[in-house]
Amino acid sequence: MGLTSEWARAWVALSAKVIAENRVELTALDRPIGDGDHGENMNRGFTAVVPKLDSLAEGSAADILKLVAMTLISTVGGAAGPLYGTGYLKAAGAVAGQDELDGASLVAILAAARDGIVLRGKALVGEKTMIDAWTPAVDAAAEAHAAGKSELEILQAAASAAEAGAVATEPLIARKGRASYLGERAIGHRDPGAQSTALLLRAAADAAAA
Amino acid sequence: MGLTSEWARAWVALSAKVIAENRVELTALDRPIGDGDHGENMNRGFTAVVPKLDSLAEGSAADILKLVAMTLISTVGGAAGPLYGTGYLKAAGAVAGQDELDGASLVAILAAARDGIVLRGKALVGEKTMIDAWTPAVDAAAEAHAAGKSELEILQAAASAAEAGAVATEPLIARKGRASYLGERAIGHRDPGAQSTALLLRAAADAAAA
Amino acid sequence: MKKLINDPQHVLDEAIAGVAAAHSDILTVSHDPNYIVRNSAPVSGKVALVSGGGSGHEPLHGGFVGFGMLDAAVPGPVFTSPTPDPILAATKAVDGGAGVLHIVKNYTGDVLNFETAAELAEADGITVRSVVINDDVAVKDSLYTAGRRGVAGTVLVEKIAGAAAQRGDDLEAVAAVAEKVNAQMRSMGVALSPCIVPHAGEPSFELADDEIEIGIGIHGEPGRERIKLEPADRIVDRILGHIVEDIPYVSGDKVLLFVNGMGGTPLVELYIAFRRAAEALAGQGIEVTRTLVGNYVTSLEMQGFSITLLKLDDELTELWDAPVHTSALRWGR
Amino acid sequence: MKKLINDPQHVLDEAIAGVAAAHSDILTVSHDPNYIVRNSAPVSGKVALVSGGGSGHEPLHGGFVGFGMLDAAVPGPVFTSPTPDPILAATKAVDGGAGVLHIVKNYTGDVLNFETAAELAEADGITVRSVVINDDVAVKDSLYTAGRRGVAGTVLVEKIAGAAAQRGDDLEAVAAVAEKVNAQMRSMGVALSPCIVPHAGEPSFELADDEIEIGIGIHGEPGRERIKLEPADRIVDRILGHIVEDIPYVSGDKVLLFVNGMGGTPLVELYIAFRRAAEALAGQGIEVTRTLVGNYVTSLEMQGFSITLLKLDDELTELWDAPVHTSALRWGR
Ligand SMILES: Nc1ncnc2c1ncn2[C@@H]1O[C@H](COP(=O)(O)OP(=O)(O)O)[C@@H](O)[C@H]1O
Ligand SMILES: Nc1ncnc2c1ncn2[C@@H]1O[C@H](COP(=O)(O)OP(=O)(O)O)[C@@H](O)[C@H]1O
Ligand SMILES: [Mg+2]
Ligand SMILES: [Mg+2]
Ligand SMILES: [Mg+2]
Ligand SMILES: [Mg+2]
Repeated sequence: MGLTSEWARAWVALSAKVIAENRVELTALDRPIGDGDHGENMNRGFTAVVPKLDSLAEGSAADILKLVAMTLISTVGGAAGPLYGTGYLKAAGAVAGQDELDGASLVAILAAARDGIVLRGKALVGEKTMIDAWTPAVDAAAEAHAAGKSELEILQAAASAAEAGAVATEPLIARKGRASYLGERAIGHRDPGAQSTALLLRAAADAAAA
Repeated sequence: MGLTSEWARAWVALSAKVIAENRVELTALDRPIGDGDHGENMNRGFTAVVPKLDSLAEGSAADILKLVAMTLISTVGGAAGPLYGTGYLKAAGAVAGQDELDGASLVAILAAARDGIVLRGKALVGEKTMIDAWTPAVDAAAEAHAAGKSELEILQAAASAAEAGAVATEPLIARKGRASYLGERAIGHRDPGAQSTALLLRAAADAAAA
Repeated sequence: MKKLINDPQHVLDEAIAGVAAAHSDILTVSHDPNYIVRNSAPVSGKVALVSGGGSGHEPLHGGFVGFGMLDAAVPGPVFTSPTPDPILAATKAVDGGAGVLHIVKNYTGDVLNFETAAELAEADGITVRSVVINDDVAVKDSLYTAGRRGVAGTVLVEKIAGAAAQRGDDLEAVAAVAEKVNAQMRSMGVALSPCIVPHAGEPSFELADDEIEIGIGIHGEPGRERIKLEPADRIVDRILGHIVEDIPYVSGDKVLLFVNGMGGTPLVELYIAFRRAAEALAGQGIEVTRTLVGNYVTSLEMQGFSITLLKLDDELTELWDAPVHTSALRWGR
Repeated sequence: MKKLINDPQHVLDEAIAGVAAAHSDILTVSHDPNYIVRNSAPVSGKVALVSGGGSGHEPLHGGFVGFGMLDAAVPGPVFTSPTPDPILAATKAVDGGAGVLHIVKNYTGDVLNFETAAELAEADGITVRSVVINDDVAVKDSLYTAGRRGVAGTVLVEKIAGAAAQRGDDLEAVAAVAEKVNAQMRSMGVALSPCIVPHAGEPSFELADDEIEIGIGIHGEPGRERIKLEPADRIVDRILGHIVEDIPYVSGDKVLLFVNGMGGTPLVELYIAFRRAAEALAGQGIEVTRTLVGNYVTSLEMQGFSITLLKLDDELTELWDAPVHTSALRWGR
């Protein structure tokens, strides 16, 4: 049996929690190679999501993801707002009408989110953006699904790959976003958007485990 | 035998030297209770005096003092410029036409300078200004002269009294100049103008001793 | 960090309330969503200009709302681009039927949020054109970056395109003049001290007592390189050199020379820099025919400055000289 | 201390050279002696206005030279009043036969040097009247001090008296209107950080990270008291209270509210303060009918601000609204 909209709900609630907990850290990551606001931006968005989610009594996973998308678009601002917003919007579209999410649905969610972000932001892997967390996560999820793993295992594989991907942004020179202005001076710093992606995908796995 | 114009010349040269040497200290005194420029102001003035004095080949003591007056008025600015300028101008007037300066002349120079500064600045003794150095100096000089002391001794008495007067400004509340804005917070700080007066009058004595 | 604020979360709301109180003769402020429109908006039949971006650059953009310049400004939180909602609301509020020009500084966040707003406005039947400002020569190799940033030159685009719209040019023509200004101008900035974002509470970068940062943006981002403090004239020569050789500007060109303060540098120092820049340009046969000096595109309390050159022709000169009535730039009425 | 300067000794010379390069359409700069005159000076038959004082307060005074405001500005070295020579030279340069008004901020140095210059000008057959500006309520007990200082309100006197002269009032009338403005205005300032005089190289006072200085002057002098940092609204209430009760301003009064930056405080913060001041005045029934917000009378890079209230009547309002064309204040032409 797959995951339900309850998982989507739990994921979002947990996301709001980990973003709040990591607000200062995300902003600190954004300071040396950005403009020092990523934690504030993400936290403003997820703080706005929580009460809206509470007032959405019923709703499919797609409804919940769409609510997150619209709220992030209209509250986060900066680069991360439209990028994550588009990601969640495309993710919602990928599972529209599904009451139950199986492994294939989860891979579809992740891939659609990633593709939406690429569509808007045009970032390639290795350009030191959140895509460097998303793409390994999509690949790992697809691989786990192909290997017949459970929904929980698929999400855990994605989360671990995103975390590794975030760490792996450290030696990179940025080619997109504010960090790209720094040239070689970006080397040695982790990309804040990749880090927030890793946090969000770990929350997805934890929501499935609970 | 009294002092000559050579003394006046030496006094001015020595004044320029001690002001330059104490520029930083005078400015530092002006910082807590003023605007931190007294050393700069005085040094700008005396630096301008030196070449003018050099090109004044001949000239009585009165000529030299007048030259100092005009140069200070036109280069020092701030409160100190017009005050010292008027002081030197009146001092010059007090000994106009005198080739030799005896004890009475020296007392007249000091008294005329002090009176000129009071005329312009309206400061009373005890108001924490340069007058708190000038007035004791005038009194000490007059007393020394009355006691039949030499020109050198008269100037030394004036210098010592000015120095004591400058120190004695420290516990005072200011009633004139910028320091007056500070009320009780001026207590504990020596008045920069009183200190520059003490330096100038010590230079007068040293010039007579040389 | 000491700031003249109440709660860091309320900086934007309270500041625009102050703008409303101070300039009610020129503009009206909308709260939630936050935007600023000129009192006469929408001006029927006139192309409307909307700009915006993170706050902390004041007077940009709200200070340039008014006759002959912007119809609306959309301020985001400090250094964070606004979301599409207020951009859309402002766009709707000022559309006078002749279309709306979005003037967007080239940062991923600004570009994406304005893009979304423009799509939504188009869906509502409003014609929107966008011009993306990228005057910063500090970011060299645009192929491998998000492209040159939009910095102080933005104010020149807003003024000149605003004059074109005010005289009745249509949307294509106003967009074309904005693109022309953008193409003919280059900027570069230097920081002597960093700035502190209110909610962050710490400086965006640290500079030692004898260091300056060359090629900074306007968001407290670190710059292209860090060097030892130099005399003002050398700093000016250094950044002016990069600017002049970029387009390049050549002998015989007429230019507008704009020395912009980053917020914390006293005007007296900006004039020292202006003097040197004017001197250096004259030495190269580049004629300064229009000037602007002051704090127009700032980075909170950062100490530093930028230089912008705009190559002028008769059309741009005339549009620059045209009357403007905003709180931060005003002449001719 | 980092400053965008070359040699500290050349700050004034280089800055006014920059002023000349930037504003040659408005003014002409004389070097040695240093002064700035409007291009049309002397205007025959018009009362001429001359102001001046130490540098470091830019745009005061050079930024206010031009049509409808000052005929000449005489800048001294940083924070040091000019000597009589340049004041005299400027006075002679602008006298159009109708006499000259000296606008002098109340500091011993400024008063004495202007006094000397006025005597010398009178000796040359020029009629000079002087008005001494003393709007600062921070200095309470004027019997036991050099009297209240002249601070930010100076710009209001220069604007309004300038308009009176421009419309053709005679010297007595222009002096009277200047005195009236001075009598009807009060100011008070706060510093969040000190400033650093270029040649001194150290701050004029030290403030801990959580301290502010209330009642500062405009020369980096320490103020009336030092308190813990408070939210902007409380600081505004505190100083506005001293100002309002001083004259006092009462319910029904119409006022010009002027929030002036000390140089290093970003505009966004000045608007937060403006908002609160406007709110507080409205609460007391005092009507704000004219406004000014920005860095007009500064103390180098000091962070802080001052508030000035001027009680308006129809005459002063009309003179305030009259056209002015200077580099720092311009409207109506
Ligand atoms: N073109 C892009 N494609 C994908 N991600 C991007 C792109 N540009 C920026 N990002 C991501 O956005 C993050 C910054 O987000 P945030 O700080 O909230 O916005 P801003 O840069 O506008 O302040 C970066 O760390 C990066 O991961
Ligand atoms: N009214 C006055 N009478 C006598 N001396 C005065 C008066 N006002 C100021 N002074 C003297 O001037 C000194 C300050 O000189 P200076 O710093 O050069 O000028 P400013 O105060 O204009 O910066 C004070 O220390 C004080 O001794
Ligand atoms: Mg950021
Ligand atoms: Mg002083
Ligand atoms: Mg941002
Ligand atoms: Mg001084």
